Amino acid sequence: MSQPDPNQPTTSGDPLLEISNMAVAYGRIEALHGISLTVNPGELVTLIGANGAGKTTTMRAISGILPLSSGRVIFDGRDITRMKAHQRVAAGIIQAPEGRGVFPGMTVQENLDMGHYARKFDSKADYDEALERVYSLFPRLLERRKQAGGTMSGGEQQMLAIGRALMARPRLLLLDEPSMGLAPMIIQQIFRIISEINQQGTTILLVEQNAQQALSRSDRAYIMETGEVIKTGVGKELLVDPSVKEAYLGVGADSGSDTSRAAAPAAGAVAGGAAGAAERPDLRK
Amino acid sequence: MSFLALSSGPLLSNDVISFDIANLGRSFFQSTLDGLEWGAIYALVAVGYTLVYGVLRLINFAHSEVFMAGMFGQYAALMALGFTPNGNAYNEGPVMTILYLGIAMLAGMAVSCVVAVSLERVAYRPLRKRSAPPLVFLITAIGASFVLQEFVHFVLPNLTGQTLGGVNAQQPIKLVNREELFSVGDGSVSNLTLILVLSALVLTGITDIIVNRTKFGRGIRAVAQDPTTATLMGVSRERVIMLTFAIGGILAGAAALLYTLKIPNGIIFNGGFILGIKAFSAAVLGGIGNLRGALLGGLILGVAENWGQYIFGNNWKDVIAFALLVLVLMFRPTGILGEKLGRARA
Amino acid sequence: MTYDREMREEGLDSNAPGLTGDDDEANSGPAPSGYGQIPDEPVDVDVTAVDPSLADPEHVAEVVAPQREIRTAEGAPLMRMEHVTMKFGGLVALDDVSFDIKRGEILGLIGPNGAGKTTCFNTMTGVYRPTEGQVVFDGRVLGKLKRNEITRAGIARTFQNIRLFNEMTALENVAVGTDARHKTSVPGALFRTTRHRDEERDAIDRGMALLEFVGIGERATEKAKNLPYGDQRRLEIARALATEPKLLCLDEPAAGFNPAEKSALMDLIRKIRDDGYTVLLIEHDMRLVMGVTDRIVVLEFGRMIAEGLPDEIRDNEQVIAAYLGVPDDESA
Amino acid sequence: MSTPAAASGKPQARADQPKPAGGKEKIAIGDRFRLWWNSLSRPTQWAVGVPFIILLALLPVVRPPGISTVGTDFGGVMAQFGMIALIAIGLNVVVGQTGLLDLGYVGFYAVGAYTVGLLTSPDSPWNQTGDGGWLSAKWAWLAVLPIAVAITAISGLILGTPTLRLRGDYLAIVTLGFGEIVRLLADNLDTLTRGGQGLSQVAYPRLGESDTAMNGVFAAGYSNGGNINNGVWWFWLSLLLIVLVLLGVGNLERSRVGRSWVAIREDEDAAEIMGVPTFRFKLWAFVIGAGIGGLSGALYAGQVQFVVPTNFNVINSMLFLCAVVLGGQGNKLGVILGAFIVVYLPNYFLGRTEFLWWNINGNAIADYKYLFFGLALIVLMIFRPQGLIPVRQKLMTYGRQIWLAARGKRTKFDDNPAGSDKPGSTAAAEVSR
Amino acid sequence: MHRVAMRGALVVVAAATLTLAACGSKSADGGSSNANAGGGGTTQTTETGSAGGGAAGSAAGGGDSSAASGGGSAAASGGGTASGGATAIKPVEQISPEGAKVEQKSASNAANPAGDGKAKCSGVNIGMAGALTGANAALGINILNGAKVAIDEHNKANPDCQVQIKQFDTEGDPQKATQVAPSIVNDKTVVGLLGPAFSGETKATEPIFSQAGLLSLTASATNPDLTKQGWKNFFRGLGNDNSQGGAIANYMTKELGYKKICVVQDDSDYGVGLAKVVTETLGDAADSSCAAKVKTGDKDFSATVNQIKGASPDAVYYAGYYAEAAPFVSQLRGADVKATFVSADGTNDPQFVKQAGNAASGAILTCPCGPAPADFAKKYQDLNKIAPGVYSVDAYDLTTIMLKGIDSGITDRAKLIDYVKSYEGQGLAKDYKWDDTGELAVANPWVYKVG
Repeated sequence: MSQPDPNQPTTSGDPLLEISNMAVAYGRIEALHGISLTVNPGELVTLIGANGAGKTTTMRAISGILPLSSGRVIFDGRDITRMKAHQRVAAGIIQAPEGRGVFPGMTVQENLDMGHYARKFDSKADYDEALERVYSLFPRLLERRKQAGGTMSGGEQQMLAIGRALMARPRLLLLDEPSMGLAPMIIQQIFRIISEINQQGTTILLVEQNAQQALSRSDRAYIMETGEVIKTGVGKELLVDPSVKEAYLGVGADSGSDTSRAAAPAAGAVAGGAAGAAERPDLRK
Repeated sequence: MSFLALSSGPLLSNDVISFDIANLGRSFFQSTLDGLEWGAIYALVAVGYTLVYGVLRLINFAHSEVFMAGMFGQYAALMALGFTPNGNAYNEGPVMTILYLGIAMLAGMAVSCVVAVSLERVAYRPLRKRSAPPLVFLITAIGASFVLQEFVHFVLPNLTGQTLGGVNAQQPIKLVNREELFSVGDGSVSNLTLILVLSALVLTGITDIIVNRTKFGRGIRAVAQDPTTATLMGVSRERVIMLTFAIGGILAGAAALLYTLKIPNGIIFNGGFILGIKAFSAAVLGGIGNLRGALLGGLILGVAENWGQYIFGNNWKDVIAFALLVLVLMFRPTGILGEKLGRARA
Repeated sequence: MTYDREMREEGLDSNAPGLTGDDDEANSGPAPSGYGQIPDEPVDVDVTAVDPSLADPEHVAEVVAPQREIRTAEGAPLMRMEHVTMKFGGLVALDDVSFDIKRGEILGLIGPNGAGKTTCFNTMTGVYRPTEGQVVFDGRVLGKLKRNEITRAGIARTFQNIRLFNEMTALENVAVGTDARHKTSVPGALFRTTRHRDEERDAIDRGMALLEFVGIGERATEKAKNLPYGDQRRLEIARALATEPKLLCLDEPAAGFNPAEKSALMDLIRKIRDDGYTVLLIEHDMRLVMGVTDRIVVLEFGRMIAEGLPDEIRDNEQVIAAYLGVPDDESA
Repeated sequence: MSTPAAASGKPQARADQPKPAGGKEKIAIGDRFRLWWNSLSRPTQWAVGVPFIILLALLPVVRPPGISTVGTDFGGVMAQFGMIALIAIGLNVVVGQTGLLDLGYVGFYAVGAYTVGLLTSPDSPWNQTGDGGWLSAKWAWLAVLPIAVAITAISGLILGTPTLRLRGDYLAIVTLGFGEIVRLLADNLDTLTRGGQGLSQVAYPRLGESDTAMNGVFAAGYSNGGNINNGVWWFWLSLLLIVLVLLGVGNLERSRVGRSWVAIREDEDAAEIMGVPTFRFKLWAFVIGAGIGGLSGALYAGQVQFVVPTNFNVINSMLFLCAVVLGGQGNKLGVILGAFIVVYLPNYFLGRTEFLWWNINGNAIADYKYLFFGLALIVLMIFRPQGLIPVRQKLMTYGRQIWLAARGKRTKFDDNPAGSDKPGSTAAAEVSR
Repeated sequence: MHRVAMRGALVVVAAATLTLAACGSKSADGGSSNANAGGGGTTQTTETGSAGGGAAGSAAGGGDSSAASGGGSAAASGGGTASGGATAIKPVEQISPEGAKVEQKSASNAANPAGDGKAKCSGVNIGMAGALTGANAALGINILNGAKVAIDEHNKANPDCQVQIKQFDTEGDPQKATQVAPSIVNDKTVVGLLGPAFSGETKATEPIFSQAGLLSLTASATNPDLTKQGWKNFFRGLGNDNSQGGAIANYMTKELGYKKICVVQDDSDYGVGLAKVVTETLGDAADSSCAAKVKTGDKDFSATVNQIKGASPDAVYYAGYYAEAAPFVSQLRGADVKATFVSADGTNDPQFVKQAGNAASGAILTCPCGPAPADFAKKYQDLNKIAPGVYSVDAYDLTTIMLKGIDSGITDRAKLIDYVKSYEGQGLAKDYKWDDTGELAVANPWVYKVG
């Protein structure tokens, strides 16, 4: 397979990743009940939903470390449903996993080098260029090059995880909850960099819990609930959709007597998201 | 000569355990040097335990038989080169001796490597696919250990027309005679001391470099530290496991040659068993999963065992080694340098 | 950190690399089935045949909660977290957390992923000892107790990822729980003393009652691993209740449930509370948490950001921000 | 170690959950046997079991030609089987029930044998059977038997207390070291044990003394002229002890003790959190297992009347483990079958020149036994790790009544309306006080 | 690719290390001449094959590595593969308990199993018990084969008296032996038993034979205790460890004039017993400061060697088996200890010479067994297709004695015991006449030398 420049989206109009009716089970518990989604070249697509909705399972299935019980995964026109995980990395799908997965006993530099384990560089120059790109995105990592991954703070680890994935020059970058456990300032920083990476041409599939940040920056989004995709649309439009809040906080039309009281803040949040900070004070009742 | 009675109650009126510390004092350097020679061998075998444990959290109980296979491998290679037992290679000069040593070591490494990798393929991989509990792995390893020993004991002699294997130790082929180079105190440093200790240092050093500085080594450490993420980075876990067994086998093969240099009469079907347990103790002593710990643990165990031998007598050697193992596991089960492959660097 | 401790924690850490971890061959076949599984015929037990009085729900409830006096002290604090800080190396997992659990209430503990809920939970159930501060339970300071002693002290828990004794039947699983209150040991069992036999009867009576109480009485003789998923969750709850706890901690009991199962679970949790137990609930599913809890504590970054009635929490801006995040301009 | 982030990896952990045992699985003969046995009622089990035990006891008396051994005395083989069966039962408590891998179990066997040897052999400085000793020659063995069991149990306690906090595979290696240390001590402490010279003329039960059997039926030379020789008597004695030990172990198994053991085996952390004092029960398992091993060692010393260290090497430990794993870890009947296979098969082939319609060299087959056992272990672990007769413990004293209530008895109970206390429903009455 | 590179690197570095070390090994000793000496040893071994020594009194089978391989099988296999150098074990002389040389009688008067050819018997057999499988099988097979030669001669000469030898395998394991013994006792056609082979199993089983009144004539169990148990049926067909140990101790001090001897023992029944006798008989000549104990299965004796080196004795007496003796003597010579190496029948095995090589030369070995006469060796070779091993001759002699008893019309066990008790005659190996306890009246061991 010829490797096109990973930083350029494929020119054809076909989706880069196409998942159809993917079902995944842990033992006898089906965690995904046949979801379908597509990611087009150059897009930033977000998968949001509450904990336990099946987002991470989706990511793991795409990366190939969980087997599908049914459905198909097509990457760049090729059926990779039965492809082994490490071969998928070689094909260009790389993931920065939930919980960062930084190798605690390796230095930052070594962790970064793990990124291109399965995707070799053609020349030293390419390697230097990629490394420089990562270090310019995350100057912090350069400072800590010799430090062991396990001793870094959560934010730094997240940067390292993303940087490591970038070292693979991914054709599809999977980011699983990059904001998890991070302070708001750091979250913003991370999301800015994610946008930047996307704008530089890398296709990204992002799983997030932090809907505000994720939806405002993504081209399209899927909302998941209990193993199913319940809604899809343009990121910024979903931000004002009441079903988002419902998916998170369990606030919706069916919550009985609470409906009237819950509906207002929900609407408020939606409005707040759309119109900015102006209407936020309404929530402070 | 004073023999002290350890205990002298009415029931223990005789000397139950006699010891003589002065004897160690008289032979302190010699016993230490002997201990270092043993330690070198233990260390190389211990690396095999440590690597496999680091990656799989599995005590490869059959590693002692991988070592034993290495002894027979290098012996067979020398026989194929036309050596006769009790002949000596060094008559042809140092260059040829080194060549022969190199060939023997390669043969030992190759055989051990093949045995280790096939062990992984045949016995362990099917269990991994079935997500078997650790106990099952250990029992399988014991079974494999039986099979390898008995193969050399009974089947190999029939296959080779009685020239290899069987109930007796092989007749020794001596490649290098022990010659004193210089002496330190009461001890004499011989050519073998240098070969053994330096080989162990160099080989564990190379392994350390491979594991800590090469791409494959990073793969191994990645799997040891976080198998799932390693897979997400494109590391094939199966390949890493195979490589780990291969490296362990290669070092065991090297250790096999060193052992036969030291003990030319040691090539026998059950010759790896006790040595294997001791090498495992060494690995635990240094911190299992830790490469440098294996070297350190091997040397410490070798020296401690030899000192003890000089104090209590030859027949207490194994007791000392096992007692050390039990004590270490009881009081510091993570060993001197701690567990975790590759963490020593961090 | 002692070896013992380290190993235990590793045992709890489902991410620990090991023999059975994920491997890249996973795609070549279906998920591995239980290793060395042997077929067993499932048999439905007629509960009333075992103990006719189990037909009466009142009686069942009576057997399940012998410590009715809990009710009398309703509202008094059962457990206090007092300025608990928990550090792992440099990482601060819990930062000065203080709250109460009152007798007879259902307290919800929520927070986004990585907020420290599990750490908090483990600190409360004695798996971890707090770096600073203390946990006071029923007038005693926890922290010097072994885990089995904590259970005897009156804290029982279920597991996020179900951890039943797979080769044991449902009834046997529950019996292990009842044994926490039993006194006889090897000599009693060996010689079948009267007291031991009484305890064994008690194990069955209470066991059956508990199974009936959580609604899986007819599955009593089935191996835990062969139970349907939902029943396994119920069995975990029954097993925890069997230890006669003062506080029942449920760790994501609804994980993997469909809406119908969730609503049944809500009923069960309420029933447990009504029977006199105090319940701590950690759950992601907000509909369930909002629907069943009396009070909610919210954690974020190891800090407690809110505490209050479900309605208050739902409208709490900080909580909404914690869950949905904030736009750039908001916090900038 | 486990950071909060790592501990929340919920989806992976759930992968441990098994699939439903759906579909038609092939049922092996061992499973069939177990299902059949479980389906019998308690009285029927006794009705089948007692004649079976009697048949087994009569086996070395009848010596059916196809079953009896050729190259060695069948009575003696059965006596050895009895001892190994005891060992397997003891080891099963440790390995099968509690899930603690003990590779040095032979150490306990040795301690038992040496206790008897040291106290009753004239070669030993601690001999108590001679002048000034407190053991009468006639009752020496029987008197020492409980002492041997107690001392072995204490040695289990001594070994277990520091080591049982270790994780499974470490424990295995420590016990292996312990087994070797015991043997090496027996060898090196030669002022006590006479080292490799061994202790001879160890006491044995002097029962059934008569003109034809001057030293009793357990004496080494006894034979009634027919098939009943001392080996058969030792077999009967071990059979009796097996039944007693089985009853004891069964009592433990069907109680909180057995439940705790299995819970520890299944999930030690969960067990502890459910209030099981895991360390204490692991120690109990170790001590009980050790005691049973010591009992078997005492039998060995009595039968052979001679103990030397070489009989207690590690390879025997592995053989014992083979018996347990082969038969089915955790299953009392299974491990006895395993012990039978381990002892009987090599002896069966010994001296045999034909098997069914093939000509064979039986001695060679017997020679290769470790090779075959090794292969068997590997194959078994891959394809049938639960052993020939897999485990299904009964962990409740009155669990049987639940079982009965579950199947086939419903009609009977339907006659008794719920809540009634009529004496007809024995099971129900017994369970519900 | 990387793996190849890696291995290449390993080799390069290893070679470099070895270069350094090999500098010290330029001065070769006389080993060169042996390297290609070739098959001279093959015939030697065959001729003196009976001198091979196995486990004379091994208690219970011992560790695997201590197993007696037996001269026979080893000689057969060894011939094709290993030169073993020009050295071999050669008989020197037979010595009295005082260590003095004993004049040999001619073997031509030895009892002949063929008899007069007119013997009549039926349903009378001889049993043989010993290790036929397992680690210690070689010794049992030597004995069995020796007995077969006698039986073969007898049956060919006496068509009306066909005696069978029934084999019973004990594996050398006492417990196994107690299982086998009842089978022997219950076989009523067995009137006499050749065996058991080892001392340990003899201790365990002799009560059974004694009770059954079955003659037990051992060709190899040499533990002195065995004749002190009051068994009326037990006769030892060779000198016990005391006679061997006492004689060699006196031989060393009186004939060879050694003043200082280190006694090293292994942990076997045999080694411990032998060392005790030797030490006692040596008296002051035994230096307690260099007395040492080693373990069966050990291959490293550095501490003991160092201890002996410090004592610089005239001789080192090793009580144990060749499996340890060979590396031990190699390491002694490697450490430049020049003291004479003296040992007994456990070491008297071609394997000792093969494994120790040059280090073995000059070693003095004793054996209660005599060398096999050439015509016996030929008959043995023809019948069994391998060369005779240790105790084959003794087994032949003892079987002959039992056959003569059967030929004289004895059909029950008690009479055969009486017959042996009063027997007096010459055999191929030695004179046979027993005292009241069942020991040979005169038991003079042979001295062999490796040269």
